[in-house]
Amino acid sequence: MKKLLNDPAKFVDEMLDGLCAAHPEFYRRAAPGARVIVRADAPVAGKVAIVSGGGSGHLPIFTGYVGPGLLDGCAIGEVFSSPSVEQIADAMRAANGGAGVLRLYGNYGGDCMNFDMAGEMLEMEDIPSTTVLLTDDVASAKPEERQKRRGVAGMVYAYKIAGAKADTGADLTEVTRVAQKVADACRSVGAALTPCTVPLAGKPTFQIADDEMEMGMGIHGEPGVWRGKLRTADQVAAEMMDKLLADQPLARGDRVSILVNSLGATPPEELYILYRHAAARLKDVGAEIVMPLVGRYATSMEMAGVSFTICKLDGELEGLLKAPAACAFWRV
Amino acid sequence: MKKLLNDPAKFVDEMLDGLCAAHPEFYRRAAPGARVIVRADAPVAGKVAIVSGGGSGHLPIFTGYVGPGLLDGCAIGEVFSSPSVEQIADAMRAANGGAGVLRLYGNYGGDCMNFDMAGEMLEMEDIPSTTVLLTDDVASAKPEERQKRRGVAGMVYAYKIAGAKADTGADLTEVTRVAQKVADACRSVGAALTPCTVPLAGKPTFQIADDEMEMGMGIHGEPGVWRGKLRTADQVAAEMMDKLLADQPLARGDRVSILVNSLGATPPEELYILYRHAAARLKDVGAEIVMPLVGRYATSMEMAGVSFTICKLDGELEGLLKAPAACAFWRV
Amino acid sequence: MALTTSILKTAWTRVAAQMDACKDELNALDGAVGDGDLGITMSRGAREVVEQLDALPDDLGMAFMKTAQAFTKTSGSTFGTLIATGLMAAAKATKGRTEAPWSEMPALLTGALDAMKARGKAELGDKTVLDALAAARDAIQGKDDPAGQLAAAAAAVDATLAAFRDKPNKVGRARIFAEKTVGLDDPGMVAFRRVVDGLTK
Amino acid sequence: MALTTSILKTAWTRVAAQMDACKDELNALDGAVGDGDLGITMSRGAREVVEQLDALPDDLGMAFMKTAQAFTKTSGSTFGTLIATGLMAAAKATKGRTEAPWSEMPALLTGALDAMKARGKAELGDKTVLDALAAARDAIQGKDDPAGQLAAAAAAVDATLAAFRDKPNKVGRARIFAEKTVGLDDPGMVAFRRVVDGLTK
Ligand SMILES: Nc1ncnc2c1ncn2[C@@H]1O[C@H](COP(=O)(O)OP(=O)(O)O)[C@@H](O)[C@H]1O
Ligand SMILES: Nc1ncnc2c1ncn2[C@@H]1O[C@H](COP(=O)(O)OP(=O)(O)O)[C@@H](O)[C@H]1O
Ligand SMILES: [Mg+2]
Ligand SMILES: [Mg+2]
Ligand SMILES: [Mg+2]
Ligand SMILES: [Mg+2]
Repeated sequence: MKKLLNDPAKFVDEMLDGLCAAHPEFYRRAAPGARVIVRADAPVAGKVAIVSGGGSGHLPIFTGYVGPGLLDGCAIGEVFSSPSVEQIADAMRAANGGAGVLRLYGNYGGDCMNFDMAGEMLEMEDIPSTTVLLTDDVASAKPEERQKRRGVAGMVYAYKIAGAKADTGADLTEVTRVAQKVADACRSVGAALTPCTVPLAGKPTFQIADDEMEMGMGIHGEPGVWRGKLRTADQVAAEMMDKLLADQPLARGDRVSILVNSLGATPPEELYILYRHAAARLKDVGAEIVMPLVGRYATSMEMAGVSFTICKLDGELEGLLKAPAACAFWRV
Repeated sequence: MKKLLNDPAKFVDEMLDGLCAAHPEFYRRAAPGARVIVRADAPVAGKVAIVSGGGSGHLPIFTGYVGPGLLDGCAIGEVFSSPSVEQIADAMRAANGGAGVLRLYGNYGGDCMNFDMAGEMLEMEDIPSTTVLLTDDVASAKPEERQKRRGVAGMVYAYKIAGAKADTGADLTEVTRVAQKVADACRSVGAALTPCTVPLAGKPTFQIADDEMEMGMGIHGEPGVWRGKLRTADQVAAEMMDKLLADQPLARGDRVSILVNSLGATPPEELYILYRHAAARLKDVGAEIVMPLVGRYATSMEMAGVSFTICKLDGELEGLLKAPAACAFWRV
Repeated sequence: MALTTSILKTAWTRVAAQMDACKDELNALDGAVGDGDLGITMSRGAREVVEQLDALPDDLGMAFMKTAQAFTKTSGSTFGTLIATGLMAAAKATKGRTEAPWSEMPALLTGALDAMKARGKAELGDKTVLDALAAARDAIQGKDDPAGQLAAAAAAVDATLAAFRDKPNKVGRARIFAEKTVGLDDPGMVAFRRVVDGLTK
Repeated sequence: MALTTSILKTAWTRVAAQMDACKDELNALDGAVGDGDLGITMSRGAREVVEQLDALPDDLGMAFMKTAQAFTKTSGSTFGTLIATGLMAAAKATKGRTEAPWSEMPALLTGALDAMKARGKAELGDKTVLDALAAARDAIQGKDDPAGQLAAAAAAVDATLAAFRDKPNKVGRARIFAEKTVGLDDPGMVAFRRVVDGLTK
């Protein structure tokens, strides 16, 4: 395991120490030592709070997106493991500004159970909350079973757009409606070239040959659509665009944002080569690209690979996407 | 070579195609197909232009930092190779707004020759220009031979601060003075865990055992201070801080910015673990941290490793560091 | 005799010791097809319950609730949350009472099972702890002494382990290694079997 | 007889052909201790000069300047810039003339050498093309026929290659592999040797 770390058991806590020390203007622990991060100025009175969370190892997802115009709080688990019910409940309590809480996170078994249970706990404390699940990974289930799909980088659009809606002073019902609308408008697909290593496990999440890639693989190494020889950037981009456009066809004049995302080790140079192809394809279809994102927005530590997310916009979503927002990893 | 690319010979051009397509609000080619990028609104009349450049494969360095409050133009070479004299001259011509050009780049043999020669060419065209070289890598030469040191991530501070100075309307002499002051105030050191692969070469830049790291290694694989077993994050951070503080001692009350930079594959989680140690050390010394930077600011594609840069500030530099600036990779 | 908070305390002390003892075994089982934390989840959760023992109220429902919270606090992993869910169901069923007759055990298990099914959205037959729980519940039907119940449960879980060994896991982390799980025991079932062991001692 | 633009044209045509022929050899030499682009630098540069041949003016200085620009345009690598630097020095020395006597060759080489030293900040003895150039310049001293000059230069460069073979490279990319370069010929010296070959044909 070639990583710069100390005791693997302290990986998450030391990471959060550093994060909060570097950016106190954005991040604050809800309680000393807690794996619960809230906005520096949380709770924001009268604003609907948006809370997310999940396993560590995906920065900027999840914790990185805490900040004005984005998330109010986040519960952080061990690497690739769900946070505890207690942590989620604490994040919701600390983020709640009196207008209720939207739980906005990705569809993974453990996370769903724990967020649901935390929601039930908060209900007993008379804090109303709602759920919106991201299920954007088209490779993880057929369209008929959309609700079974994993949530991946689509989260970035959901945070941004729901966060902007909450900033307008909208109530929980309205923020939830908009969040669900983004979730419905996002489609993602990824391709992995290498695994990564969970510090406590000390060994790679999967094995793959030196000349192989896997199309549609999940961010923790969940099996994809095919495994085979490494293809060219244009071939990979073309196949990913095919999958996205088959699942959510676009017509001339449609407005979309696209996120070309590195899973970690893949450098921006390769992302721009991929973007070039994806943008040309969208132009062919006649779709207009709004605020494209190219970079590391949702990762699996040092995994090499890429994901594409297309978020189809209407006037409401586009306006909210462009609204100001800030965190240590992203500024709009 | 596990990369998402097409023809390795087209790596740089396709990368620039994608970069300009994704961010037309920041980047524009000086001429169709040219490996010369200038600000979208270049030349800015009456403003001193800052031009940099160097080999590809270091995004956001160099090209990524073209934008308001940063660079005006950039000449881009093959991966890890200097741009041609002609490209540098073209970048200077296209960036020049009539107030002269500062050539601000890192101390590497080929780059120096080519920037010097381009400067001489522009002189013949009556465009005045000056040079400031970054020589921040303390591992690359003894303090007595500071001028022989390589330029690494200190460039980020130089771009930011000189860029802000140029934005004030200062003349070429003043911008050059400030740029030299930042260059003098920066010290960096890096440690590499893995090599990277230059697409055209197709093989890793160096060999290193699975349990080894190299302290002080250069970003193209230039030999460092020692090679040995991988150490813990705290040990690595401590040694890097020792080296930086030995070269530029800090006293109680000094104000500094620190950049904890990933060489590429090393994820932000590890950077924050390292930052935690570095910040504690600066606190021990009594130095005040201003605007710390943690992330991927100067890379070598998919190389794993880290660098620390300390920039010692006075009132002038601190004010300029905090001034607004924007590019696709960084916003202040 | 009936289940009381006092019996709950003895039971958890035993279970905690047993979980410490089989921590590595459970981690290894889970590590083969998952993230290898099941032993940690169980031993940390049980230890946290033991920490709270002195504070357990006589109200059986409240006592169950406290044990449930010990698991929601110490683990974010599936098994911890499922156990907490099951214990909370028992808490609701026994709220306001200081004892529950042994004959009520099948009903309590059924309540826990239903809550856990709803929480985890898994079905019987998916090769999870649910199958072992269901088999145990069926086996103790009609028995009203703890020793007899435990013996019947142990035998039923053993039979369930054997019956599922050559089937693939259909939910959870292990699902993605479906083929690899054929021939392997489900870690959650084994964990439940070890709990029964601990109670029997 | 003297050096004229017309002779320059013949010379570059030969050199370009020779550079195409030894492109792989030079790439491989440079690849062992550098980035493996020396053959590309030379063949691309020479080809670009050949493209410009029809446009070469009779003014020898202007003609040299055009050949220099062919190298600043086609390569960012050290060798391309050094060649351009040397050619520019020759351009300055011959500006306004349509011919230069062969006896002026040592002086032109010295001018080029000085400019290249200043540009690359390397010293004689660092095991670079400069050592080969200096040796050639010394060897043709006093000779004023091109054939004799080329033969003397070839022998001198061969001797220089031999003399430096077992020393380490002290500048450029190869410097970082210093120990590895012992026993190897400096790629830049070999490139210059091949240019002499091309001119001799
Ligand atoms: N959805 C589910 N419903 C019921 N039981 C489940 C479910 N998912 C997993 N399990 C059980 O939990 C065990 C794994 O628990 P644990 O190691 O805590 O999971 P993880 O670490 O993947 O969150 C499995 O062996 C299985 O018995
Ligand atoms: N500073 C220098 N001064 C003179 N000659 C140099 C210098 N650096 C390198 N060389 C010569 O250039 C050759 C390498 O040229 P080239 O392959 O173009 O370099 P790079 O690709 O590293 O820029 C070396 O073999 C050496 O002869
Ligand atoms: Mg597990
Ligand atoms: Mg787990
Ligand atoms: Mg070379
Ligand atoms: Mg080169």
